[in-house]
Amino acid sequence: MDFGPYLLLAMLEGAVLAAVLALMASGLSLVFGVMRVVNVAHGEFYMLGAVMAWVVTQFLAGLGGGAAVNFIAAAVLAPLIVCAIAAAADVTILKRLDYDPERVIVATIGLLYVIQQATLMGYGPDARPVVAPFNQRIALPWFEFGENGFQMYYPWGLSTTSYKLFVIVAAVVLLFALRLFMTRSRAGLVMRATQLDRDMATAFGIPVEKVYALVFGAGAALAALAGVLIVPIQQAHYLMGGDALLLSFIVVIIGGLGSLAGTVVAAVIIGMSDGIISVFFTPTLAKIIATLAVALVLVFRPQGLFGVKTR
Amino acid sequence: MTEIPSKTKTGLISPTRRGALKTLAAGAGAAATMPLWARYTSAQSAAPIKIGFGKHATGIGAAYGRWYERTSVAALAKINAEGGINGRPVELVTEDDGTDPRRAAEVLEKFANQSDCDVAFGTLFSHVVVGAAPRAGELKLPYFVVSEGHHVASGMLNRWTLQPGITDVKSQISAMAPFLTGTLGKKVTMIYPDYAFGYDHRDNLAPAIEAAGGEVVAKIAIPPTETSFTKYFPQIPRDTDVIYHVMIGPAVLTFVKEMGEFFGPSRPEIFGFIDSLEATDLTSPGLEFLDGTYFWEGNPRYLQADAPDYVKAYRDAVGLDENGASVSDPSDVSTSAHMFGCWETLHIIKAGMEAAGYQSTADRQKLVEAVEVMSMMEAGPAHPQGTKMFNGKTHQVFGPQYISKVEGGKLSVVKTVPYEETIYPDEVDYTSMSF
Amino acid sequence: MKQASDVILSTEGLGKSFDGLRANNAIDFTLRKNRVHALIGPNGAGKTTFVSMLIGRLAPTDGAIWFDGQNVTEMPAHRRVALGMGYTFQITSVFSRLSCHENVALAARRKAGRGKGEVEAVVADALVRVGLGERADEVAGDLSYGHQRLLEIAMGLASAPRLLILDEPTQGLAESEIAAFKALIRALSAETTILLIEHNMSVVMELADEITVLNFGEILAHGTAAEIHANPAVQAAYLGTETA
Amino acid sequence: MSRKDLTLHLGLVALLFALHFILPAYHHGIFARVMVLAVYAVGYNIAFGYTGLLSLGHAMFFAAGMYGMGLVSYHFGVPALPAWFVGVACAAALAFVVGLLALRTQDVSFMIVTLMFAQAAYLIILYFSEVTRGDDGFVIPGALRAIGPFDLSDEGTRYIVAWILFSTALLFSLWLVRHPFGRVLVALRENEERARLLGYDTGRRKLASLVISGTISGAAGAAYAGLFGYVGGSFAGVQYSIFALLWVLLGGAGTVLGPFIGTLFMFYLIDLATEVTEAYMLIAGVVLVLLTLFAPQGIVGEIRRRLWKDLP
Repeated sequence: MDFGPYLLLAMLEGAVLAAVLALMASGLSLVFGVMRVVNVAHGEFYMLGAVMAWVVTQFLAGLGGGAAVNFIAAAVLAPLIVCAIAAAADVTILKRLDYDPERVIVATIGLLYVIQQATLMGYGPDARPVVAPFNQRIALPWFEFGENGFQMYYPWGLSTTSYKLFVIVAAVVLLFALRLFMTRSRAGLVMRATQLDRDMATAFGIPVEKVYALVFGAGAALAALAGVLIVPIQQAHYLMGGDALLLSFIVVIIGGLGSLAGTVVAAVIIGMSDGIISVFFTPTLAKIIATLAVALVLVFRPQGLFGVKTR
Repeated sequence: MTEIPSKTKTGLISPTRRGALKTLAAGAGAAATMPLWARYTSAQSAAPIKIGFGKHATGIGAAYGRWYERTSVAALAKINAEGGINGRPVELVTEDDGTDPRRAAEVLEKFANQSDCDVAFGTLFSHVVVGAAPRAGELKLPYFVVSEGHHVASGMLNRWTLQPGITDVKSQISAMAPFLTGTLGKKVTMIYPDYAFGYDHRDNLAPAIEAAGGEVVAKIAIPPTETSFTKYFPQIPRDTDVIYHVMIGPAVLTFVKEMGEFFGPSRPEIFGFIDSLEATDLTSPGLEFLDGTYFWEGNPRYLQADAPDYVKAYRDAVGLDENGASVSDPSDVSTSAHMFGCWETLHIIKAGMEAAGYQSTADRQKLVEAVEVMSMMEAGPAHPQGTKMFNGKTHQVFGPQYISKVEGGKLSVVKTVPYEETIYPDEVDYTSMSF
Repeated sequence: MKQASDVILSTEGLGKSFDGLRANNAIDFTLRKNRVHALIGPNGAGKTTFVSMLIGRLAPTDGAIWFDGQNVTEMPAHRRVALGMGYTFQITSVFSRLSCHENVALAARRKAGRGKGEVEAVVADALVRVGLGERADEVAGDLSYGHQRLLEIAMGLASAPRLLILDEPTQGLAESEIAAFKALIRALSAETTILLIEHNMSVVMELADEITVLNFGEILAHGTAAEIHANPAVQAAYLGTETA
Repeated sequence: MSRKDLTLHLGLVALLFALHFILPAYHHGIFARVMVLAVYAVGYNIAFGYTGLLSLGHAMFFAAGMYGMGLVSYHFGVPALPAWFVGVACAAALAFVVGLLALRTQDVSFMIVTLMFAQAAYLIILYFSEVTRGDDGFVIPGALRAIGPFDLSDEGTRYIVAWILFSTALLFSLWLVRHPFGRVLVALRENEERARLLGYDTGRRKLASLVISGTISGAAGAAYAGLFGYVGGSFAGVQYSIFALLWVLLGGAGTVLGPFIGTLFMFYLIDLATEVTEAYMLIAGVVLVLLTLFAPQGIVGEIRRRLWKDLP
């Protein structure tokens, strides 16, 4: 394939990854920002979202629903279910650990195993697909100034699908909604107040415990939503959370811990560079380079690309 | 010695499928109603023979582990119904190896030292085999692997590790190469995992294709952490005639689906190893585009029209429907191309133990020697996948390979390559090594 | 810059900006040996910024710092300490999960060439001098706030610095403890130079040989206690607003 | 070093030696393996438990030892003992380079940077699969697995070699944490800024700690290759980094005995859980959560907190 079309294709793929990552990582970032804890089980909530989407669509398909209706139902129900599970975990475990950062890491590793294995037992080891509500292949044109002047043609292989474009749009809309929620709604205000100063928030009568449970649930729900969006492209599998967790960790750190805007920009950078680096190198080498690049960014800019130096 | 003794002893060679089924059902039914001690009164020792089964119950190989276990349980039910081994009942001791080499080595220790197993068996993923095999050698525990890796025949392992029930990738590839270049096209691009048996494909495909007059124009290795593939497809050279794909793990469905979306209506010929879609329903959304493409199959997933009765008996015993899925759950698709190896390996263990007069763990070496002298294994109830030839020197069996075409969401065998055409020169002589 | 022989530390045009905000500006400051020198100023005058630059916790935006004839402007903190600077934190910063003994021993062991026996002697001496001799085995975090302040000072003592910078040492101490503290500083002033950042005017007036007043990041005045007390500019800028 | 401490730790060493003669075959083999893996945990504990460096990439040091040892054996036929030293040297060198870069970051960033470096190391093993045999790994030829007349594949020799290595690592770490250098590492963990202003070059000491930690981890990896004969990419994977963290946290971070107790505990927990259910990781997960809830300092840490205050 020619270089130009190839690059466009890689960027489109990168944009899909970026969209999903941005959603998932903003959940992680929200939890870190407000609660100051690292949730290692975040990837499992993503996985649960995907699995729940399969369960919901499977159940509704049994009732005779159409693909689009089933998918919408899944997009609503799966995050709610996952949110409830996460909030329960917060109340029963994290709260009793007093949100001690180190202990939360271990406890969420435990939670990770529990969720993963429970899924293996209940759902099985297979990767299962969910039908996309719509999925047309869209061949993309390419423009070129050649000997015959300006030309438009359809290069071999340059295409995407309507569903992939939908994922990108959906993520943008959801992230805007999240931003509005955080800045405009009372609940968002309460969350940000708790983030700034927990003790002060308590003094002002904010029910911090409830806020924490909600934030943890909301963070998980964002991951689950990312899982629902990706499952028509990638299928639900009980081990899918691991790599997603790594990537969203990277995104959150690069974006500057707890900064929502930084997280989104970092997701775009990571997603895009993952796509673009793959143009120039063989797959494994591309992964090595991308990984080292992230590490070195952190080494030489430890506060993240957009974080403010704290000391 | 050219024939294994068990063939003459099995009572399942019946003229009709119904007859075979009846025999099997009757045997199993009768056996099940009798108390354990009563079933084997003729045996000198009624203590069961224990076969340690390393199962990929968790980790990346979990889908395989489930079907390996079902097949093994079915094979042992048959063997026990027919009187066990040397008149003794046979018991499966299952341990999860987590698809992890370290755990697999520990599991072998457990078999040898804790649960007093007579032999160890199972294990598909090649890194698990390579990690565990040295322990088998040190424990002097016969280790029958069902992995299809070339590690056994390459001479990397040891005298205690054998692969008599499933063919290896190198022979599979040499069987496929003439079909690829002869029928599909000369210029081949291969896409393979940068792990697991991907290396066997990488190392062996190009020579085989060149020998068959073709050329591998690109090799695209996919790292294990990858979940999306479209961005790599442009690396496929434009003049490729055939895409050769072999993928593994949970992302394979994505892989195949995205390949379809990438090419759209103008795809080259596509040939895949069914490993890419083991345990996956071919009617899954997104796989429509595979119609008209070809697959290697170790053993046909779909019941073929001309299937002999012993194949039907095998499928019924394991619980497969016509589509190669579980009879109790049509969405639970089997790993048909590999799991037959468990069935055959267990029959070979039986044959080997009976030939060696196996009594106790002290006879383990005799068992290995008895298997090493085996050669022809005729197709039949013990070998439903087809007639094979075992090479005692390399500890590797050679058997027929199937090429199937996807038609209407089903795989139909279009060509069967007999074992004779899959043989390559020996790379090792394990029989010259010490125990 | 050549320092006079009785000068241990001096700064030359020292300045620090945070995101364009000028916290310290063109500070020329001289500290003479074996004196107790107090640095005072209203809240936000830039005192902590200034001493943080002296010890090397902050890098100055411009200017230079000289310690004992050596330009230490670019030197990392630990090397300044090795040269003989000591520092106690404004906000208590002991190793709260370690014992008092271990806290002080960490400070004492730094000085090269000390054997185990000598370290023990130094630790015991330092703890006794601040009045924590009985509490050597207690975990630092279990001490009262005032005792933790004293432990800080013991750590400063044990490292036997030639210049000891005490950042608000009496903050949070009870009256009786302050009295003991004053006695301790008087005794110390014979052995070492002390730079005291202090809010408590009675402590400053009683202990300080010299006083420098900072205001808005610049030196407002410099002199003896009596001179400062009489300085109308200082009174206007500082003393008038101070409630202590 | 108090007499009581020394007695306790020498007691464990003696007990493990005595177990060599007592343990049934299966457990004998398991203890040999656990001792080697515990050395890895001991190494990790020096960085994490004592210095407060929460690394999620120690598998790369374990793997550097393992591959350093394995590759020179496999490709050049170097015998076990010199090859082991090569492995240890590789791990030390890698720890030094990684330390120089990663120690520029702190806390969560340090976690992620070490994780990324380890991930890159893992992918590099896959990428050069023609040399490393990638994910499949390779078997070290039996003839090379000997030290002089002692055959490392022999169960007895294996146990004793593992015991020697473990005892050395255990006593070294006991010595280290009692030594002034080790005390400074603890000071770094507790309050790095304070330690710096006591005049300690915290950067250099953290680097030294990481190199010691990485070297010991690599010694474990190299020993694993020699004793068990297999070198494979899975040992460089993320889960092996997490294992080290888990073992240490379970046993008690910042305790000398913790790494061994944690490794042993986790091993038998999983081994026994597999008897009960296929989803044994479910049990492991539940136990982890319970431990953080009810024994946050790990097993040995809780003993120290409740029973034996001066336990190192």
